[in-house]
Amino acid sequence: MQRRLVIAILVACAVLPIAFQALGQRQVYWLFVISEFYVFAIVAISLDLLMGRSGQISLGQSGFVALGAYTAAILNQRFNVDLPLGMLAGAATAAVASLVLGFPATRLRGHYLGIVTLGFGIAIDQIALKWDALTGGDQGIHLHRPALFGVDAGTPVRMYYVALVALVVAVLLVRGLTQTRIGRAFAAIKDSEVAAAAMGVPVARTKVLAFIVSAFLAGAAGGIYAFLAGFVAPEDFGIESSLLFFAMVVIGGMGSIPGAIGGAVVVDAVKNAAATVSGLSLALLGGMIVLVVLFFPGGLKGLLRTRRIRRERRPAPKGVVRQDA
Amino acid sequence: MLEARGVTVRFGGLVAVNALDLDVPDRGIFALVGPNGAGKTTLINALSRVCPVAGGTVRLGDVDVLSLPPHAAVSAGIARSFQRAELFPSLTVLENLLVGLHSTMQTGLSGALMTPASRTEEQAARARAERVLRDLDLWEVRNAAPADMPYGHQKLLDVARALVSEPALLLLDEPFAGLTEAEAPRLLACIRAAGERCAVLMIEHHFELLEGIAQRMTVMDFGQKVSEGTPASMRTDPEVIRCYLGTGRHRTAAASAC
Amino acid sequence: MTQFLLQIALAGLAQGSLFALTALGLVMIYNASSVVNFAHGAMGMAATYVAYVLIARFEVPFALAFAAALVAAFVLGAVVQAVFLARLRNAPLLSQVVVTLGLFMLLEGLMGIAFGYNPRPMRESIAIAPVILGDLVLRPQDVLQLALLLILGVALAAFFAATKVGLGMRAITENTYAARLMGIPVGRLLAIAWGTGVALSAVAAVLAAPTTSVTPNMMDTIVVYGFVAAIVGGFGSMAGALVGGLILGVVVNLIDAFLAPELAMSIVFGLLLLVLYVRPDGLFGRAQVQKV
Amino acid sequence: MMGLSKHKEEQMQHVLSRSLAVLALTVASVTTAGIASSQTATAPGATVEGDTIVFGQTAAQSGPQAPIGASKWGLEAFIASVNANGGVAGKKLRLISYDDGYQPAQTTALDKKLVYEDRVFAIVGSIGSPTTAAVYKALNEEHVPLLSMGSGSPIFYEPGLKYVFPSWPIYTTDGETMGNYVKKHFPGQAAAVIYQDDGFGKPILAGIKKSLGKVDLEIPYVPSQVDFSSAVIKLKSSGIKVVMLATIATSGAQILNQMDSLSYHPTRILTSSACGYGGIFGAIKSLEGTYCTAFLPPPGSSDPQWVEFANAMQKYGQGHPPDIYAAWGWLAGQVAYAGLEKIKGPITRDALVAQLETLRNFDTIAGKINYSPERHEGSCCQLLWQAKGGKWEIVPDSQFNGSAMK
Repeated sequence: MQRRLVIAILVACAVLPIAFQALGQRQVYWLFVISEFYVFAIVAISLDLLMGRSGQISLGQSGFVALGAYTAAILNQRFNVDLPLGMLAGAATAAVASLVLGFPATRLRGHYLGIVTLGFGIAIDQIALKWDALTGGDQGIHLHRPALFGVDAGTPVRMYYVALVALVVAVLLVRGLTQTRIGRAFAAIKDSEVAAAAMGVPVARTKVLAFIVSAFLAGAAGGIYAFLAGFVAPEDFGIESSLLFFAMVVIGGMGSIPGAIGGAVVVDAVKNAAATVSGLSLALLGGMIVLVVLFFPGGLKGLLRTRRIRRERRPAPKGVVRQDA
Repeated sequence: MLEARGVTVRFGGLVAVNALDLDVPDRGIFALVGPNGAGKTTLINALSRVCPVAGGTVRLGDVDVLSLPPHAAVSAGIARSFQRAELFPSLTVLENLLVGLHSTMQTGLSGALMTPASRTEEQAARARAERVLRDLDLWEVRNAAPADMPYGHQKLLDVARALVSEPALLLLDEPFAGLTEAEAPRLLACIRAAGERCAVLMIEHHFELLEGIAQRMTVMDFGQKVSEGTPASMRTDPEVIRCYLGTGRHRTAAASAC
Repeated sequence: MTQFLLQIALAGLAQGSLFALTALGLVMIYNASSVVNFAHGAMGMAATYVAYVLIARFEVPFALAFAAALVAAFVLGAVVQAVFLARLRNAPLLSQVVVTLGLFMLLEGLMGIAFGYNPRPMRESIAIAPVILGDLVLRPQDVLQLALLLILGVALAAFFAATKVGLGMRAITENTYAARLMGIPVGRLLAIAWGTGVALSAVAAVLAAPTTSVTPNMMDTIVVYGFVAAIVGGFGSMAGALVGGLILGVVVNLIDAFLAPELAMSIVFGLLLLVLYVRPDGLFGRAQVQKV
Repeated sequence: MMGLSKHKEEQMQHVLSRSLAVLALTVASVTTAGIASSQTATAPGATVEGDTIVFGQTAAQSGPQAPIGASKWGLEAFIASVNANGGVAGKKLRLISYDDGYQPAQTTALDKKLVYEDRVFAIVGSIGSPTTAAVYKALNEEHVPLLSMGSGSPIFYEPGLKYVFPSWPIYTTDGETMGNYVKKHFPGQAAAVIYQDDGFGKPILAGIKKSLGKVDLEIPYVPSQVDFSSAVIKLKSSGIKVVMLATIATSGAQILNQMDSLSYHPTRILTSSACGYGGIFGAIKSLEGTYCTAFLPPPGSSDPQWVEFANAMQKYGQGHPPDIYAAWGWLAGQVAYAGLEKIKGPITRDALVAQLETLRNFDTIAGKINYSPERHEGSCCQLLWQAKGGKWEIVPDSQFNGSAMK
């Protein structure tokens, strides 16, 4: 049943450009918007892997997206590097940067991480603005028309498929990871570091690994975004966008890939619908986050899965009388 | 064969375990008893590398246990359960067991790519975990969330998760605490079977229960070994009666574990 | 040169006192409830609008408007604890932190809707001409900030040491469960801790307003430095937060004067990472024992 | 029983490989069918066919940069007054304005919407340097006119951008106007520049250096900075007597207030972007005597162009004050109108560009505008205002003629 739904959605996404032919040139805009959404969904999935799956908060995810985007853009501008290589280089750069953050992060108590990643996001922004010889400062970098193995990929339809395939691959990779050893270790350290260590999970190394994988994905998304938009500038990767990714994960329901994608849909919709009034989308998303945490801890994912029994029972609290004392 | 010599654990000024010697043979069930705050859980924590040790040596076969990082205790053959079942609520019952197999597996990030090697290993691990689940009659609930199970089953799963890696030394911290009469027999059978294959060191208060299964027991108080022997001989030991059966001083219940 | 350094240090201490006030509030809330309040700056900002409206629309004297802002902040903090955080007492820490982030977005958004993003001017808190000693200028605003920080710091220390409420809060910090068993009104004390913490943020925000102007994001930079100050101070130590804030203020001003002001926050975070590499519990923090 | 789980596993693999296969097949078929390559770069709406000419605009209405979005209301007022007088070339004007929150990514998406979904005729009066920088190349390639953007950033003045028509004096002119005046009236005095470290502040700094030769102290900052104590202390203790501020409005206000509180009173010169807003005399206590570069008449001036604008704002401005931000929008409308009005025959984008390139000494609220096929630098000149008695007054002898065509 659910399997069929997934395939149906996938087929619908794949044939969408054909349906959009009817829109004539309007499809240029719509395909761009949906492609952009696919890329954001990859970032949401990457953040969900880190926050929802391994329990580490990040408020600077767009810092990794920025690193990926700038790496791809700079390589493209200077050396004419095309899309696949630019994307991988972006992903690698973000992963390396995450090492710098990740090592101290493992030694920090949970909430420090939120603050340190927040600082990372701000710093990337400031450096991109300052180091204009490399990044073009606030005037950003224009990329050449994207190419895939020598074939022009610059049409809206082709970039649409690039983004769609990237999203599907990201979903499959993350799904594969969460269903095998390392993914289970991520969940284990989120639930109980002590028990995870007792089961043989190296806690610090696994946390750093989660950080690296998450940054790699976010960086790859950044690389694709640079080619999709044809332009990167520091303003696009500020705290505001980190908060949007954060909202996607929380509203969608942490620890679930469909949740992250659903969250991305909701956040994107709210952002666009509420754009006319200053502060409205921020207030709506903030309010939704509060409501979700208070009343629907499972987020969208939890709302849609009403059939399942609610997991309310918790293990007996500390200090409860033992059977024999 | 576990050999602990002069193991000492300190918390600030408090000496929780004081120069303790302990020998555990290769097979059988061995018990740690003593009043609350005697340092039993702390000893288990020290042996499983959860808490830092101030002095002493611990050898398991040829391995210097205290030199290992916490997560390496399992691959050295030491697995443990927890006083309050410390399960992973966001994983299913089966996945909880698979985490217990973490150190026996190699698959890294390649799991994301579903390489043939990682798939073969994953299938083997699942088969192994499923066998244990079937033995313990948890097969039906393998895809449930641990929190949805009755507490007795959670404790059982906690023990099974330690067992699944087939350790040389199994450390159990009050496995029967919180269990109902109806739930206990299954766990008892499971521990008994484990004792056939490896050494089980368990903390337990229930004297009659121990008489049935434990070969030897070590009595601890104030972080020290007070007495050692078979359960039968312990019944009459005056030291044990004084401090364990509670005809002595008053104690505060708030003494913390580790 | 010494004059210059002295003046920089003075400005740094004045700015640092704002960081310290924010950090004190953060630590106060953290100590009581183990939650890092990401809505801290936004809550102080919201209270500042109370003062702003009273002054700009109703021409209330500054001191009175300031007091009203503090009351509003206290109520806001207490209500947030009682309505939102109390429900999450048994939820994972991550959920509690996430809720404060949601509140941060909600408050900034609401103020944006209500007042727009145009910066609104705020009158100086005291209208006295600066005192000039040689080349050194002593700004009354700076002196007020430092003085308030020291007075509030001492008052809080005394409050914790001497009063029943303070003792109860320390008991909660040590062990909430035991405190509840011992009949300490945990809920009420947590509300007081949150109220007081947010009021401290409001003190910083109202004092900062003449410089930053009143906008929905007026506290963003200050609260981030407040976080850093609290971490440097060991997150848990009030004295650490106070000293950490003052040090940070001077450091930021030195960076502004001698390095690159446009990279100030990046440099500060780089330094913070270094500090955490060497001392994971901050400069003044104690290592914490993990409990099983 | 063993087989059951294996079966499930295999089924999962099967589903995954099947979905991938479906995806690959569709992608392949769609691409080979040639649909993908049928997209061309020409944008729709190159000729106005109906009875309405639609302009598109992006401007921040939310977020920290929202104040400059007031430009929208000036443009709306201009369009309303043109329509009230019968429109242009027999057609009415209409504006579609979107909020991009000052984020280039948003501008990229919204301009695609304006061009392909809303089929606007031209992009008029969009606000912001980084936001416009994100789209100007694509618009030029798609042959969509980009008129009178709210920016003096040098990138828009580069030759070869056939469809891009800036109307502000290039930012270096701001700097040269300041430097020139300082050279003439404060010769030999130690001078410093505080500049925003980006594509807005740096060209102004370059202009100052060009006209002044050198400056004694340069202090960069970023817009998020709120405390300028150390910058001001540094200026003061370095004995600087003239401070030029290449800042946006909020930072400029913060710096001037900081100077006042530290009893430091040098000669101050702001840039045009920092001093045109309505509340400036309330926001800055010691504004008296401060200079400001300008290419528009001071608010409240009796300049006929300003009076016309202020009257239109009163009538059509929907309650928004006639401040400098709104005047930016008004100016954009005037530039677009100037080109449209001269078109004889069908109204096409190329006709608009052709007419704009013949514009000579066209009167706008920003003075005379000139374009030629070679140069799209519409506006040449700046002068200074000075704050006197709670309002701005034009400083005589401060006019600077920039590099524009003579």
